Amino acid sequence: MILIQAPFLNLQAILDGLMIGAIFALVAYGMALAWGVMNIINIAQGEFVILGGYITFMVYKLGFSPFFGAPLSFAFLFILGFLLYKLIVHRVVDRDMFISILATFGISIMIRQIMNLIFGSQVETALTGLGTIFLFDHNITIALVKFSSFVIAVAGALGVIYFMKTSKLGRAIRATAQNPRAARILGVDTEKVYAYTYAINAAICGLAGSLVVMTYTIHPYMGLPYTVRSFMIVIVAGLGNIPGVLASGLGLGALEELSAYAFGTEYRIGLVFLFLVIILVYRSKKLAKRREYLK
Amino acid sequence: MTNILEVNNVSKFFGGVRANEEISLNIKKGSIVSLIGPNGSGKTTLFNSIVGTHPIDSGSIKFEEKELSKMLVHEIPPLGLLRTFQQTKIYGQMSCMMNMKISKKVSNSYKRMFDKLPKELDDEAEQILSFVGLYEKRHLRAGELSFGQQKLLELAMALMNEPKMLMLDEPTAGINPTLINGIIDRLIKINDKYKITLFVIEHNMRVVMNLAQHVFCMAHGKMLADGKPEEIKNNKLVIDAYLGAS
Amino acid sequence: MISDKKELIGFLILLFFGIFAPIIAPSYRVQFSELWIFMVFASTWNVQGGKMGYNTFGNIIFFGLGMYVCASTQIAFAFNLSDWTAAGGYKTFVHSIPDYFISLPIGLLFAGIVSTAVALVLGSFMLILRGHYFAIGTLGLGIAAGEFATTVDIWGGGMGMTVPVWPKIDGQDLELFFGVGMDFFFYLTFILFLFTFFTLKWLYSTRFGLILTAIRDNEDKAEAMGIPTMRYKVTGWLFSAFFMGLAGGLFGNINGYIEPTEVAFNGATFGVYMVLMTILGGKGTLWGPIIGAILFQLFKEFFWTYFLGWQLVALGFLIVIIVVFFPEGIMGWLRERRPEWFGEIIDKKARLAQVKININD
Amino acid sequence: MKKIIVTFISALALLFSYSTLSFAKVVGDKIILGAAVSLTGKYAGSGKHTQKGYDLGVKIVNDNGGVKVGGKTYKLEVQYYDDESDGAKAAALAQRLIEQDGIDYLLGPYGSGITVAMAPVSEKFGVPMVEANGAARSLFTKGYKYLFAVLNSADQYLNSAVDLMAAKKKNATVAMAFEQDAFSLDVKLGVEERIKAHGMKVVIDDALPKELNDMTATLQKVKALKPDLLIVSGHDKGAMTGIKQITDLKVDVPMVAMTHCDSAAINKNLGGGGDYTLCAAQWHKSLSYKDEFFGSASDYAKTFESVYSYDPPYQAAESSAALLVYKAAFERANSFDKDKVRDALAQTDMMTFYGPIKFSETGQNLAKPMVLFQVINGENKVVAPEKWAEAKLIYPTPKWADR
Repeated sequence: MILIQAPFLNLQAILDGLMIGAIFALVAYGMALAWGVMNIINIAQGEFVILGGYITFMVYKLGFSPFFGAPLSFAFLFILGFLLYKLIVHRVVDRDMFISILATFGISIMIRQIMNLIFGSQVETALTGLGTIFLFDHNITIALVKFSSFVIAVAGALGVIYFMKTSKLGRAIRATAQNPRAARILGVDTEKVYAYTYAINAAICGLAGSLVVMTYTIHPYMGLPYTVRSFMIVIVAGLGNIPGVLASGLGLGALEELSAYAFGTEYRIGLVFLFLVIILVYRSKKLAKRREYLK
Repeated sequence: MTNILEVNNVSKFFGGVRANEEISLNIKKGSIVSLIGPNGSGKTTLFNSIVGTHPIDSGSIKFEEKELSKMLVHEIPPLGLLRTFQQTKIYGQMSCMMNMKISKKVSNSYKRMFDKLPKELDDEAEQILSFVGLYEKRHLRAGELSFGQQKLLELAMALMNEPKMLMLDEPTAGINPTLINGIIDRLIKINDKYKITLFVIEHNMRVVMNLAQHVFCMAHGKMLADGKPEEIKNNKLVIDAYLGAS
Repeated sequence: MISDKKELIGFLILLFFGIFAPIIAPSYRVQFSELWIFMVFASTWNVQGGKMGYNTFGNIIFFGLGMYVCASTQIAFAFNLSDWTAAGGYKTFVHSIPDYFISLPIGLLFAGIVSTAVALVLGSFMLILRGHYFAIGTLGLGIAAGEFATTVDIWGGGMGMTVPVWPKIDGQDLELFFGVGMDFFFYLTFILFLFTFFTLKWLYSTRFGLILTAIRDNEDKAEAMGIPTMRYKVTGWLFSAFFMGLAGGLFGNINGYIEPTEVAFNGATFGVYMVLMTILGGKGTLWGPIIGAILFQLFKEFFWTYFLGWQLVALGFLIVIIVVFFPEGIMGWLRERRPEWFGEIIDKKARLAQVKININD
Repeated sequence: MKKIIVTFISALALLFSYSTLSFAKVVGDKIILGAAVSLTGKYAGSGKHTQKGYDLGVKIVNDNGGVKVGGKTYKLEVQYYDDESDGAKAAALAQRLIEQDGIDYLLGPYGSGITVAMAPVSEKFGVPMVEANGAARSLFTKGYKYLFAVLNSADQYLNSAVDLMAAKKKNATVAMAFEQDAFSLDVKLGVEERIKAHGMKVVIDDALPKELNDMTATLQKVKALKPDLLIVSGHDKGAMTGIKQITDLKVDVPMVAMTHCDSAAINKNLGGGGDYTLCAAQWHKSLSYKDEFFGSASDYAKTFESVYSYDPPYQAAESSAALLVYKAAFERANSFDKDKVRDALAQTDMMTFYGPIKFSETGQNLAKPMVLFQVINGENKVVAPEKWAEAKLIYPTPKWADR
């Protein structure tokens, strides 16, 4: 059991986990936003991430540092999200949630294929040329790129939260989340709010994506795991519990890394999904004692 | 006459809120009893507690000597205790007849699970539908009925189940006033024809006066008073409660 | 068994294709077999998604499971399974004709039984979940199943495993009175479809069927009327699982090669197709899924042929169109147009009867 | 129910509209080959190399007088379908090519898993399939009669890397990370044999998932256990992710060996990170093979680059070679009867720019050895086998501190 042979690896695993977890948390936060405000589950989440990755990759290909790509991805996905809302999503917002799941699933397929047709499906990655830091005489290794992406992710999340708290739009969004009808009566243009919410969600994913392409690798068909991870994170945290989302995002990251060390990377995805099911069942079992169920 | 339902010191808390506190009441077999009280006084919560929608925090609920408080929702109706809802609950996508036929009481044993529905059910269902005055709408999707008609349908479904005791949550709410007398007559008929004990939450005092033989009044989750309709009508506390509330 | 005239026509058409397709369009046997299997997909998904209102992405589990169970039973009947799968098999194994035809039904039977058993276990806790939680929960379950199947060595892990091939007599495919392997499985799939169709038709005509609908329309009310909904939900799942298991077993044999994430537990394609087909045709009806399956198969073939490279974009677009503009499907649309076809009538002449009843009341 | 009837009529209509537009195996002066390659899905990257390889092969053959059968010259043409990197779909498409489009000669898809799924079909219908990208050895153990592979089977890919290691250091320690798919697991089988033969010790044996984009866990273990040799096989994404993260984490391993380095172009994409990596390849442009169509291997590379403007990975080269094999077979058979063609294919014994091609009983090309090249400042230089070595193996890989 390697984790016992080399105790430092545990710390290493947790660090790596937190750094990848930050990205999960960012994506999950986007999903929580769309879910909480518009009551839709956006299956296209993962595809937004990958697309964001490709935007940054393009910037990198043009010879700039991928860090310039991050804001660009953010902006581009914001616009795309807005358009998608106006074209498709607004038709499914007040419908049964399953409809929205399927509709966004359709969107995700389209995005995936179009990415494949535009960018090709080679595996791509963007190099930042950042170095590596060693701690405890080379027992702990931290790639600077990971660390910086961790910082950016956290900063991004906090930034959006701050925006939600202070800005006028942010307040409108929060009002709508609590009670759309009341908000409408108080003169909030919920249509507009929805549009911006979806756009912001997409933009957040775009940011996350540009971090993914810097830290890991992307190709058009790597979206789904991000979607399901973020769904799981939201479930674990509970809707509308933003700090919870960030926390459980980091937690999931750490858990995955540890499991990868313990059982080998192959079980990683499987474990994520299994964990999702276990969480769901556990929570509803608890509710069932009170003769209620997850709503 | 024996008590069909006995509620002893039932309390239910939602977080800090005292929805029901130390509620006790007995209902005699075959009687028509009404439960009144200002909005939010915990009437519906009490109904929910009785039929097991949520577990109660303390106290006991006995229906014909059987303890209900530990039973699950679906275990109680077979005993013969049924309730209707304030916000009507019906099977919207199915025709009224289907709604009726499903409501027929059948044992849930795996053996009976896959029975065909016997023909004579149609007849019975039509009888009861015509009894509540929905006969000609019987083939429409229940969801297409008006709110009042849905209330009637729910009542009819309940009758189909042949309960010993029926708990009605505001049966006349949202029903065209001209029909209300009809409802009252029918409820009384139900009571003496089918020998069904009625326990009715009602706001409309006129209905209460004409219907109930005994009245309980709740306020702020407590049992305020009970007695003959006339007594309750002139009971100081009750009047204050209502005025205080309204 | 089939009373309604329109139903009869539809059924006769199906029967016609079921029997004569290999003769009139021999080169389309594959698509037709696939079509029958798709109909089974859609019809069984409809038991949850349509009738019961529980949108599952998990039925694919039983499909994949059935595929593996059937194949491994067929193999284990004649040989040592681990030899067969070990490193893709160095020796070549060939079933003798009797072995093949004895092991196939046994395999299918096992496929059905095991899937059903698994459904019982899964259902007893998954069906506590409601609404989209159930949907996503089952989605997770489906993907997890595929991922873990890649780690089962006896099934060849990520390498997948091959299925016994149609027996040959000195190099020539064995000819049965109605043709070679393809036709054989074509007819098997058709029979499976008929089996499913009539079972479900019967099921929907019973009290059980009604109660499923009741659960969809208002589960709380059903409970309040004294129906133990959990029991009915689980039983409903058992039906779907059984037929999905059989379908899996057959598909494995038709495909000739089983691989965890691409063939068996392929939630991204089959798992979603079955939902689309049902919605396209109309949830909650007996014929909706069948019509949906036919249309969907036509679309799919069309895209493959004329949208090379773009076919999935087209598919995604189709999905969006369907769910956004036809969430009620074709049957739903019909119901709007022709309620009387579905017996929704205001029965005026019966007023007299009503009066009569009131009098003798 | 009117709807149903309408549906069925339209169904019928479409059905027969299909059969009218379905191809024959030979129309006019065209010989039509069928292929299902991955244009979408997780293998689409390599799948496109394959398609380009085929197209280039077709182009060159047609430009050089086409195929002469019965004194008449024919042009080659390929009808493609997209298997979406999905075995089930590939099998269905193969059936479709044969049954509906009347194709009598198949070209292989990309990837072992998918070839494994398609082979039974070509076998069932007795349609010859010349495949250039399915290396799983299970393909050659099932006694398939109609399957011909121009490439070496997967279990030979990285053996020479292990041998090199053994030559450098007695009982070295090895770390392995293999994707869970037909190809990589076969590579693993071969490697494990060599490891046993040399009495080496395996310290890490990780399995990689199919949707792989993070190998940190494996690499951190490598850091901790310091093996002498790290072997990674996971198609392009394995190579990309591996090198990328080795670079980020500054993992020092004396020898790193991989597959799919050149299709992932790790020598270009990763800014020197890929240097010193050993890569298994079916073919390399520096090899001294020749034929009269493409000229030498390096000529092929030039032609390819002039058309598609990037260096041909071996996936493209082997695919083009498949077309040469078909041309030769048709001319030898001097007929379009698929069984005659099949027999002609079986007798294939020719030299191409891609290397000698001679099929064994099981349809495997045993004449051509694998090559192993090392990335040396951005250039792929063959280091083994000796016969073609254009550079000397650099061992051990310099420490990151000194790079």
